[in-house]
Amino acid sequence: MKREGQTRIPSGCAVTAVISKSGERMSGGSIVESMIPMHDRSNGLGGGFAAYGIYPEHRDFYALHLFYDDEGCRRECEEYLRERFEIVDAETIPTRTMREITDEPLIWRYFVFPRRSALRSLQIDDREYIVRATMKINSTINGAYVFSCGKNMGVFKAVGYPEDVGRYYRLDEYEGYLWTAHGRYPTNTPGWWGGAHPFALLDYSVVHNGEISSYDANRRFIEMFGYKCNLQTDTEVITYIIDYLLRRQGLTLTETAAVIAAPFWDTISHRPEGERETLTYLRTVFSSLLVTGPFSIILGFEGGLMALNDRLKLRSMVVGEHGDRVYIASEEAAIRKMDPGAEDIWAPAGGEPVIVRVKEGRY
Amino acid sequence: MGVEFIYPEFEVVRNSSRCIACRVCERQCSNGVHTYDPDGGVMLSDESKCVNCQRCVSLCPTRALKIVKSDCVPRENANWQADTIKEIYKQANSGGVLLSSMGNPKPLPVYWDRILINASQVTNPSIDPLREPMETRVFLGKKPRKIERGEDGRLRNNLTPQLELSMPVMFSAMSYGSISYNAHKSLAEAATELGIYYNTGEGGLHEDFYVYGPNTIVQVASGRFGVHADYLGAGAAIEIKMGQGAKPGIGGHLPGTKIVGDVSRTRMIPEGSDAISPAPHHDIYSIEDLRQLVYSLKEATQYKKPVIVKVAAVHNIAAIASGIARSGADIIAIDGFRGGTGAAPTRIRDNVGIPIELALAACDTRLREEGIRNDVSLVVGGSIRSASDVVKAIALGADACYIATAALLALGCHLCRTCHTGLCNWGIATQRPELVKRLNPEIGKTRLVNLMTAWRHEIKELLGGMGINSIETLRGNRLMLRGVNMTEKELEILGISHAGE
Amino acid sequence: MKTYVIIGGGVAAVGCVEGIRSVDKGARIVLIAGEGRLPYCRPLISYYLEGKTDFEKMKYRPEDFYTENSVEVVYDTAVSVDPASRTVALGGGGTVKYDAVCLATGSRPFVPPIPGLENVTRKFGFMTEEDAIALDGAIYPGCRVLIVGAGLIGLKCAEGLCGRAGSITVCDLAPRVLSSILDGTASSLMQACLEEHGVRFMLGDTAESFLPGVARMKSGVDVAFDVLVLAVGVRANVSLAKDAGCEVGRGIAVDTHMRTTVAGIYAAGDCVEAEDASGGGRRVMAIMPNAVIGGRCAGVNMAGGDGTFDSAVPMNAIGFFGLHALTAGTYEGELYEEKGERTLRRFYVKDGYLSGFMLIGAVDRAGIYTSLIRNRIPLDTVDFEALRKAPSMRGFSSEYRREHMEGWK
Amino acid sequence: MKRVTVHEEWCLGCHLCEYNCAYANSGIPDMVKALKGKRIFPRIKVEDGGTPGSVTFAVSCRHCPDPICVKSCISGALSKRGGAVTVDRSKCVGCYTCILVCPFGAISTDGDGAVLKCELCLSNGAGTPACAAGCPNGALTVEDIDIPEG
Repeated sequence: MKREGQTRIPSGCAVTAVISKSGERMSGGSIVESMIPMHDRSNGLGGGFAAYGIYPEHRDFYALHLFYDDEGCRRECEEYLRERFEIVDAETIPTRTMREITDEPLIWRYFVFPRRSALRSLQIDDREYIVRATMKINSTINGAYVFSCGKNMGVFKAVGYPEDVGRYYRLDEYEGYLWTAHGRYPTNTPGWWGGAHPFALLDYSVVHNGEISSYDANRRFIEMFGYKCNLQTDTEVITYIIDYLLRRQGLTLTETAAVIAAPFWDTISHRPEGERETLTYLRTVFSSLLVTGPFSIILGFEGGLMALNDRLKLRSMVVGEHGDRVYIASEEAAIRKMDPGAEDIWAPAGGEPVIVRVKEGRY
Repeated sequence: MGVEFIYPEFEVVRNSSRCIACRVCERQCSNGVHTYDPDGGVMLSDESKCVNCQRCVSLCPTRALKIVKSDCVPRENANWQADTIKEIYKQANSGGVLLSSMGNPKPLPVYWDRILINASQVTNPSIDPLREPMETRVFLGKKPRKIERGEDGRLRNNLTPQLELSMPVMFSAMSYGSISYNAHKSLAEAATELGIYYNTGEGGLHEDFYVYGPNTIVQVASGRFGVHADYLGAGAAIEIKMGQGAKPGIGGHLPGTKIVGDVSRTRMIPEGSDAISPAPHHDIYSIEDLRQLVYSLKEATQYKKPVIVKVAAVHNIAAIASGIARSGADIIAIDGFRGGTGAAPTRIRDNVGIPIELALAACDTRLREEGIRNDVSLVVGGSIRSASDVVKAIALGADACYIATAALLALGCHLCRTCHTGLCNWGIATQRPELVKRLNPEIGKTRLVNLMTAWRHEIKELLGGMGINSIETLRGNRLMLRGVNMTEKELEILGISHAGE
Repeated sequence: MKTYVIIGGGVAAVGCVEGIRSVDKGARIVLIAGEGRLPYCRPLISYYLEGKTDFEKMKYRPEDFYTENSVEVVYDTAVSVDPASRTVALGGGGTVKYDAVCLATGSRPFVPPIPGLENVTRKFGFMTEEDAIALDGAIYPGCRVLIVGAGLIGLKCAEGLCGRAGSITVCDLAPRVLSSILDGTASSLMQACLEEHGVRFMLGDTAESFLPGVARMKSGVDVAFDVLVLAVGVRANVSLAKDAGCEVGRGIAVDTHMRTTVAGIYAAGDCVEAEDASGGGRRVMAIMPNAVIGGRCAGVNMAGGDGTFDSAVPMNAIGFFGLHALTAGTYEGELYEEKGERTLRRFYVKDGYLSGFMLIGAVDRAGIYTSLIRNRIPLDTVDFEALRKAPSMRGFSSEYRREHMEGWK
Repeated sequence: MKRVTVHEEWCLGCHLCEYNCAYANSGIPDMVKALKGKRIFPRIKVEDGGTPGSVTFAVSCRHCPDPICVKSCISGALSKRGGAVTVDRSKCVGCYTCILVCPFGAISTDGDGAVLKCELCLSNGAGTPACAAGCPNGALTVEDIDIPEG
């Protein structure tokens, strides 16, 4: 069977997120629990989590999480890293041995910073450097796969049901102000750890439920800008689109949402003049980054999240609040599991971004 | 006679039990095939004049007529086929270059017919265009590489002029002269009503049609016929015609018999003089010359009009497209080898150029590899025959399609391929007033609008089936296509997988 | 509520009713019909003789026309009109007050004072349904019919009787048939046609006296007959108008609004004389279209509307045994002629206008010529040469067609 | 009320309207059977200069607002109802007064005595004027308009 990257694999899914607006750090135990009632939205072929604020001691360094197929490729990759990065810490990511999780790869994490000399000679910033290095490792070092490369955040994913993956990675031992989770229901994957979600680039992590119809249009466009869609998954391409729009073009989150889930022309024509022009401009310039077909995504980034549905709202997604917590999930049951007291459960409209930020200075 | 005799290609079959001798056929045949015999009270026919345009067949009120291919042919020979033999006879008779019209009729591969479209099943929903919005609007033109913000932090509109299309189809270039006033008027009015564009071709713009300027693309070709400042300013965009799919590498020739009255005035050449467009633009012998013309035209129109560069699909088309994209052009139009023409040397029409499907795929891929696909829009023509051809072209990477033959068919053309005689019985490819009036532009416009409306519905249906609700996300979405009956190489060039993969 | 009175029961009266109702839906309309019948069209009586129609079909409007238009039909005769008191006195006694009155009194046959006429028992006029019924009853197979008068009435009568009588003889003092509307050549074509069907003519000759069963002709010949029809001519009925003080010539004088010279009194139909639009001066143009249109015009003006009828033209459509003669206007000016076998087309051009025409045999689309006369179309604005050969709308300018033809673009 | 509008600019002089008219008024369901070998008496006639490029158009009754033919009809056979001037051929005596007055020459005969004219296919089963329905170039169109009664 072909794995992610060799063929395109559609899948159904479950997503969850929780964020503390005051930046209070929460144990991962709760979000792992939230996936239990949505067990049937996954099929055991992938689960994962993104956690923000978990590495305060290394907050100025990029945390690279890697899967290795074997020691050979680990050595090759580490050599690559040593040449280009200052590595302040390198370790295996602690896991639990459990019956439900098998065929583990080698799982490592490194806290790194690009060498200044390299940045100077390439005339790029450290973030771009990280992106390029990630692309390079993932496309050229056979058996090595960077699946997380942001600061003070990390992605944890595996083949298995998400609640098992959470326990496997001992997430109850981490504390973060923002957690997202994903349970996967791919239709034809042999189960490859790298193919599980969240998908992340820098501090952007995306969990996604859906199957977009615009995939190849988006992919072929975004690949013009140096991105390599190695996994051929929706989540991957959406992550790159978000990175391109937010980081490379400098759009705001709202503007980004207006590209990805652009309002219909008819809707635009009824908007007030200034807004109408902006929306028309965005649709015209970035028309190839419109995403159609069903999706509900939760984008995590340093200091906040954005949840977004496709413009027809072809996938479920609800939001609830309690105190300084905001919960988002495919199903209300997941929110209730995390916080039975959650209030004001509501369903955002198609194309309506839900943006939640942690108070400035609290993350 | 004797050795020069060539048996007529068609037979006029008249069902005498149905013919009421109303003489409509006689009155409607500009070739003089039918005559009335008052003695016998019956109609007679001279099939040697018949071109099988089907005018008489279409108007016969009792369906007493049909035109069939003559079965009086030379002895069968797979190598020396009847048409080939006839061509030899004709050339032996005349010593001349064979002329023909419309697109390449040879049985070369039509890749559209080997490409199949995807649809949603189970894992994501198809979308019903009758229930949900389904968008077909397209903007053609260069897109900025980077956004800009004003001091207030708001996005600044740094877009260069764009063409806005309600659907990704335009009427491609057909000159006034090669086609009639009424044909042009039909196209202009239909384009206006549909919110798309038609193209003047290289014949200038008749003064009556300046009112359709906002939906007009004015063409500048190697003959520069009818080109002046007002003309350039009249349209919504300017197209530089470097080549034409039906006859890559050669120019055009509109015989003096068609340069009459308004045609002569519009082209700005004397009545009766042949209008000869040179094979190349004599001020463009290289890509940097093209760049100069692009910017000359932009200067002449204060950078208010996008500039299109139209080229024929030839072997090295991807590299050519890359060059054009870097020349300052906003839109590249590529014309495939099945594209039509009012007149072309038969050998050229049938043997020069490459299929548009391969040219399109190669160009789109190349422009993406070079990261400049968003610097230009791609418009393709050269036998786009249906809504599914449009959908396949967009999925291969086109922004929009040019149609001409399909538009002419809507206007009544029966593809008899004798445009060059100027005797078009349907009032399209003629300048004879009594024939021109056979095309009532009110009817012509309605039929074009009908055709495009129908295609738009079909495009929406196909999009909805794929779970797509905006044409933008179909563009270059090659995953929506699969090939059948193709070699690995063909699939590779098209960038699609084989069906079943 | 106003009261409008119409005196006369012919087609002018019907036109008048329609004219009034087009302006005033509520007024009272009193129609005084002297013949004791609802209006019918008199020229049809010859077709009645032929059996081509019957009295039911001959009614000019169906009976419900009069109820639908609230017309009080009074079968009586008017004996006088008093413009001072605005009343009409009826023969049966009583008067009707009017706000406006229309004299549509028509015409009556002229009976010449021929000695011995009083002794002829089977003698008939040929104007009314009564006449037709009486004549119809008098005819029997083999009877010999003598018709005095070879005008429209006499000849239509002859045609109507053809095949029903033993012999038909038509005499007229004039040297040719239809002398009032045709010239010699044209007359002889029509005459020949009738002769082919057995009608015998004695022209330039007429009955000078009558003996029992015999007419002694001016030429001295005696003509034996069983049935005599007098069709010498008609006279307009003008006495009511004259007595009311209206100016009267050969007919009641009216202007283009169909007003007589006395206020409140209008007139229309065969009883009036008016200006001939073809340039023939004031004359009685006793033809059916003029009666209907004139009656309508009178009605419109009586009810306070504004109607004008200034295109009255003398014209005649007559045909015998399939040979038709259509004529219009006056025969003055330069003559253009087109002749064929049994066809004759004559056009008269005066001062750049078509003044009249006569068409025998080839009559298709004759109305196009009539319109040239009625609408006073200068011939230099049309292709008259082509039109003479064959009437067509192509002979007119495209602008003319667009302007005058409904729904023409 | 329906009206046949003539667009003379678009008339090709093909004469199809004449045949469609004759067929529609023939009462015979098959056109060949209706017209083959017969002289036709259409109520619409194409005027044709006979040379290429000459003006051609088809003339049929214009159903005038104030039709002089109706006023002139001695038998009451012609009448205008619902906007259309129609002829009751059983009442017509063939006097041809209408032919004498119609300014467009739109009334004709078939040699059978009574006159013929366009009745907008109101009573012949064609449903809509057959001349316009069969016109290949929109030179005859059917318009729905309000025609005031004459």
